[in-house]
Amino acid sequence: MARINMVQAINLALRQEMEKDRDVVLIGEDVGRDGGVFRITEGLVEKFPDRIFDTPLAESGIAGVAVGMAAYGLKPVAEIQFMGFIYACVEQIFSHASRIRSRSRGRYTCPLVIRTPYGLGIKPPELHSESTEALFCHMPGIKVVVPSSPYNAKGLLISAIRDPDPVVFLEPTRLYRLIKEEVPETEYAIPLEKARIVQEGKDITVIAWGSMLHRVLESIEGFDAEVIDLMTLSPYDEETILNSVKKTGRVVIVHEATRNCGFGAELSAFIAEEAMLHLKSPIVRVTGLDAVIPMARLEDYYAPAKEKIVKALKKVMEY
Amino acid sequence: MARINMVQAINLALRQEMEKDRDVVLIGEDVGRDGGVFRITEGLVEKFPDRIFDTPLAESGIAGVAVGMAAYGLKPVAEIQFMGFIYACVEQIFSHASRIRSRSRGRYTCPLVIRTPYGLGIKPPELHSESTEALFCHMPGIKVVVPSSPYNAKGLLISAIRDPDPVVFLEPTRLYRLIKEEVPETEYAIPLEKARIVQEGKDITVIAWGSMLHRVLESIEGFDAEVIDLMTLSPYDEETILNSVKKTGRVVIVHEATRNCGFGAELSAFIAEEAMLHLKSPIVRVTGLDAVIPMARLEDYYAPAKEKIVKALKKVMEY
Amino acid sequence: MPETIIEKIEVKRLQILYENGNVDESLMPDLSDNDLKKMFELFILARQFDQRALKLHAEGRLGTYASILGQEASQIGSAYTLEKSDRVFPSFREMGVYITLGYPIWMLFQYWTGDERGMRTPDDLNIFPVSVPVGTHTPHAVGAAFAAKIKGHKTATAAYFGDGGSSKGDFHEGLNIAGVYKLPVIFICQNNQWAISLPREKQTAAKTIAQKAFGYGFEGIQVDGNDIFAVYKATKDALAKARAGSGPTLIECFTYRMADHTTADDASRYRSKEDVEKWKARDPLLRLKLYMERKGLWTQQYEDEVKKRVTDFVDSEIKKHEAAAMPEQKDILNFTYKELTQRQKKELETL
Amino acid sequence: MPETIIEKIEVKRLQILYENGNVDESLMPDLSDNDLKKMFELFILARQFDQRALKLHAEGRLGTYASILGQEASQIGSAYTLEKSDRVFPSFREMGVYITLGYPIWMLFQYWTGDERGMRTPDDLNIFPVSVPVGTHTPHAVGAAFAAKIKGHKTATAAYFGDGGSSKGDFHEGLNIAGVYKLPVIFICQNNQWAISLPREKQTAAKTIAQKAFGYGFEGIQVDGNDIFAVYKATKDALAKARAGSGPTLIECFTYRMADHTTADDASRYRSKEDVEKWKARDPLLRLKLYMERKGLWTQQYEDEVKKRVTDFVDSEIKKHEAAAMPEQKDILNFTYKELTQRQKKELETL
Ligand SMILES: Cc1ncc(C[n+]2csc(CCOP(=O)(O)OP(=O)(O)O)c2C)c(N)n1
Ligand SMILES: Cc1ncc(C[n+]2csc(CCOP(=O)(O)OP(=O)(O)O)c2C)c(N)n1
Ligand SMILES: [Mg+2]
Ligand SMILES: [Mg+2]
Repeated sequence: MARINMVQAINLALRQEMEKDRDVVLIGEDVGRDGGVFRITEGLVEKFPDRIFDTPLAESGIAGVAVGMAAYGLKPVAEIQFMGFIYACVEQIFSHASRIRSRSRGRYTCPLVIRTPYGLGIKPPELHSESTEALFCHMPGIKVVVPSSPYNAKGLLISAIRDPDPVVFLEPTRLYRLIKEEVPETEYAIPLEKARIVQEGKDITVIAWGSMLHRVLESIEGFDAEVIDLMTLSPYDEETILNSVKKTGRVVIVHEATRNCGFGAELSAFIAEEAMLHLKSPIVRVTGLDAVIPMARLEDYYAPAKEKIVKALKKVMEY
Repeated sequence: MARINMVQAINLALRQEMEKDRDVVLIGEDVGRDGGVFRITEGLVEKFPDRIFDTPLAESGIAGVAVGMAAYGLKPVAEIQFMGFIYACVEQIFSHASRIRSRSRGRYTCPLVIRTPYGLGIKPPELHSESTEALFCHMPGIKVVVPSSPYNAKGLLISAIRDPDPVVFLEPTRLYRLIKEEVPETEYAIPLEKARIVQEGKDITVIAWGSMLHRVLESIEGFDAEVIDLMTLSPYDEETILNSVKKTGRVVIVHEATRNCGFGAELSAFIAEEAMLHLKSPIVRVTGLDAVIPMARLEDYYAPAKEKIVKALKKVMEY
Repeated sequence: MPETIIEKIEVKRLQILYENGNVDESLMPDLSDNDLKKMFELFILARQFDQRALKLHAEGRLGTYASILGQEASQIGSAYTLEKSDRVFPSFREMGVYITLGYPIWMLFQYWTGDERGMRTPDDLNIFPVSVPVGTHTPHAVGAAFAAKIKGHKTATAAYFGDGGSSKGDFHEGLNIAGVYKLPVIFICQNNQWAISLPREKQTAAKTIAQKAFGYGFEGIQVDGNDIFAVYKATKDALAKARAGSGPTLIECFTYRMADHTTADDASRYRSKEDVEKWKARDPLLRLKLYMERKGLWTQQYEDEVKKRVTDFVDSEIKKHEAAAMPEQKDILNFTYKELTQRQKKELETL
Repeated sequence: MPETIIEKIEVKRLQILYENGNVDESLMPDLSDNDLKKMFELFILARQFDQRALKLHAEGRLGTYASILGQEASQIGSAYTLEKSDRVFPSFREMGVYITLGYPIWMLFQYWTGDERGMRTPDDLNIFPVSVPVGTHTPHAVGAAFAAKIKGHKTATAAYFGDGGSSKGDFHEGLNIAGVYKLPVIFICQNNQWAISLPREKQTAAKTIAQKAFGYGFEGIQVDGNDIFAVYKATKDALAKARAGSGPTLIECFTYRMADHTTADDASRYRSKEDVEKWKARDPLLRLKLYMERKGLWTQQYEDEVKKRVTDFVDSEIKKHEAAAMPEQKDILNFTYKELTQRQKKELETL
């Protein structure tokens, strides 16, 4: 067991799955010799020269080729260099990957993983900070996973690769090198569709995922908060959420993405539908602004700051 | 004033705006001589031969070319033949159309309309029945409009064309020829970001748009329901909604799209946040299933049937 | 050498069987009498299927349908060369390909009735379900070819699409990747001169669709798509090349869509009768018949017999299709993921 | 004529200025001494800007930056031919184009600091903001050219992109539409041999990028992209053709990215020093200098003077940029739509 960061944990998961299963292959831009722009695939092409493929600059092609590979029987892991470039693949993901099982009544399937760095945090050029996970959650037939730590990144990616259906795997760039954690050398899978109670509490259920989870953890001092790391956003773990809400009666949902139709809307609507009588206060969403994500200089003002989270926690307590 | 259907009303709006403003141009597949697969543009190429352009089969190209036209100073109205093919344009819409104003700090803008037939109802082949309006609502910088009648289709489209920002205009195929209505010959604009109270009531606020509005109207007999036709989904009319909810205290939201992260989630979350104390019952969403939209034979079982809406109305009344 | 020519490209067109039934013997592929009769019978079956589908649609017994009339040589001639283990990625107007590969006829009717079960390819075939978004399945064929290459299989893949499909971004991205990795895939474009109402000249300013391949570093060839031997030969050669590891080929079958785009279309709005008339003389079946007649393989009686047999067969397939149970509501949910989600389990109870 | 050749394509390469400073007089465009000096001075300015940007980045005073080193001839030579009224659609590695067109230098620094205000093009220029998603802005240039044609303006448009950009679906869809409507647009590909770590040979199997144009029914030409006269001539000719209504042209500038992909990249991971060394001898500035020296237009003293002037100028632009006020938080909301939405008005209060 070693203390490693998320980049290393993902690399380890890929390596172990490739060792174990010859059908796992990687494709994407710069994933070979360069090791990917975040070095996620570093050293892998040397180990698996016949199963890692640098592609031309063509995101829809990457996704489409991965669909064809998956239908043939491989388990491709495709990298989209930044989530801002995944929009080019939406047709392949929504019109094909998500429907091949249904369209062929199970004769063909699409065991495909699309990995992509996501979210704010590295002050890059435009379109390198997207966090539009809600788009993918709205499409049945796709699973959406967001890790929040080196440990769960490894276990979730292993599950995603083994999953018989297409998974969009969103890696918070802000967390890539921020945290080191003990990660077992042995392979382990963390089941999808299962949320994780990061910390128990009795007054407020705070739901977050990815990098916002850490901002939540920095904000809850002085509150008796139960913190849920959703991990799999679609399909999400209704049971764990409801059990917590029934206990606490107060809910704050925190995400980085823009408010309108963000994933927080779904959670809020769901909880209110199912646990209204248990609620002691309105559910509060703390989210990014309703605006185009700004470039580096204004980036810090877009996503929920600690103060905003604290304010929301106070609000639900004082209601 | 004549009784016309929605196809004719949209055609009339296009004709009148093209007569009035030489900068309005139409592009899309089969929009010229053929008049479009739904005959929306019938007769227009004969009147405006230099401003209507059949394009090659290339949705991203259509959207991208329209962005360039808009940036130059035209007001293009692009047709995507069915909403199922708009996924190919998502990169152009999300990475460009929605951001050009922000990216250039107002030097360039994108007064563009993308029209597309949407929703279930005509039992067509696969991918001709999409209703993923929520995707577009999640992207700041885009407006999303859904008409529900010939009268408002005309007035809303005129506003969309005149709007200085990009508008995705979703036309419910089910309604194209279903209803005839008196539509004034004179041009008139129905403001965006304004909902319409279709019928006043005091017990339940029912919110819908497009074709589901009509199913709602068929389902409310025996209930004292206030029915809101949202018309503009993004940005939506918070005020009208809240005023109604404060009066009725009960809310049912009906949409055809899949439940998870559908637009109903946003409305539900918003209302609960802002008007929790006024609610006498949980907000209920009546939606499409969490499943890939089936083909014709099972199509009728996907979207909310009348019985499901009635059941929801009863549920909120009996709570 | 200030202004130099650094690349020369020649685009070829192949023709073997002429309208009068003559063939170019030097190019004629090796086809037994039995092959010729099989091809002829597939022709009759494909036409019969097509006519019956149109009729069922007119009677309200079938959904929107896209006729293949006029394009049978392109479809049968190419599919005839494919192995059952090859992976085939059709668009929506390829019923002749399905039929040639032995896909159950009743399931095709089932599909066009709007029933996903019709696209559950039998286990011994490797034909992919219809791809509705035009041109977007070309990368799938590339991916399958990539997979075959990775696994060391001798499998080739084939993507079918139209002239319209060649304008889509995915066509470009897919073909380019296939070129870079020299993948065992063939791209079969049925250039039927129309994409709904858009004539071929407005689809692209390129003189041929075939020449687009050279932009991806591999060969494209145009064949007379109403000449079943030319289509057969070009496809067979391309498949051999693919299996030999020499990379992809684009084949443009120059043909014509004789019918409306689909049953929802009215082609008289945008094209003239004369245009269609011109192509009647180029009927792909007619010239095959003339050739076979000369070889003593065709007689009116033979044709009548085949027609009778095929008609009875299609009748029984329609019966089989119409006798099949309706699909079940729960299947809407059941095929979304391998397992039902927490929410779907609850939804199942509401159906 | 069973197997006939139905289309022949020849791809040309243009070169005028050689590494030794000689020119091919028969092709040499008409450039005054003043033009030559302007070009030289733009070269010095572009290099100075580039070096300073890299330095500022190293000091933490600028964000991720993409160097143009080695590509100046492609950028200056082409932009030099554009009118201020022409619409220019750059990718992210075109600072030489912005500079040649007279874009304020301090605003370029501002932009690379991560500040949208740097992309608010001054009213007298028509250069579009940087497009980050590679290749996706080609249809914008096509749309603007379409608009100019519809409005009857003599405006042309130009799209700049790299070898990587040529693989994107939008490149294909845009160029194809431009071909069909014969639009007044030029496509300038700076083939700098790399797309981050992907070498040109793996980007496409086509021998040249230029030949892709023939798939869209118009001409493509390759020029030595380190030869400012060849770039200038090809662009000028293409612009004249565009303005004359004779349609688009694709120009492949064959050049080399001398620096890392961006400041976030480390090119030593994937390419050899020798590869880069080879290209040093082909430096586009060197050969311009040799030519000008022979014409008596270049002396070391002249160069020193220009350098001093340019350095001072860039210094003052950096000061101007760093003295400018920080952007305001409310501008995050203000530029989303023309008017604030109901919700944005409330959000504004929380900032
Ligand atoms: C991406 C996409 N856009 C639009 C359509 C609607 N549509 C169906 S077929 C067709 C024309 C296709 O033309 P072509 O590729 O030549 O095939 P053909 O119909 O001639 O067989 C169109 C526009 C579609 N199915 N997919
Ligand atoms: C659509 C898209 N995919 C990926 C990226 C990340 N990226 C930035 S530049 C680049 C390579 C571009 O290569 P090329 O087009 O040759 O331009 P060059 O960098 O050589 O100037 C990549 C992959 C991007 N910006 N946009
Ligand atoms: Mg066609
Ligand atoms: Mg490059």
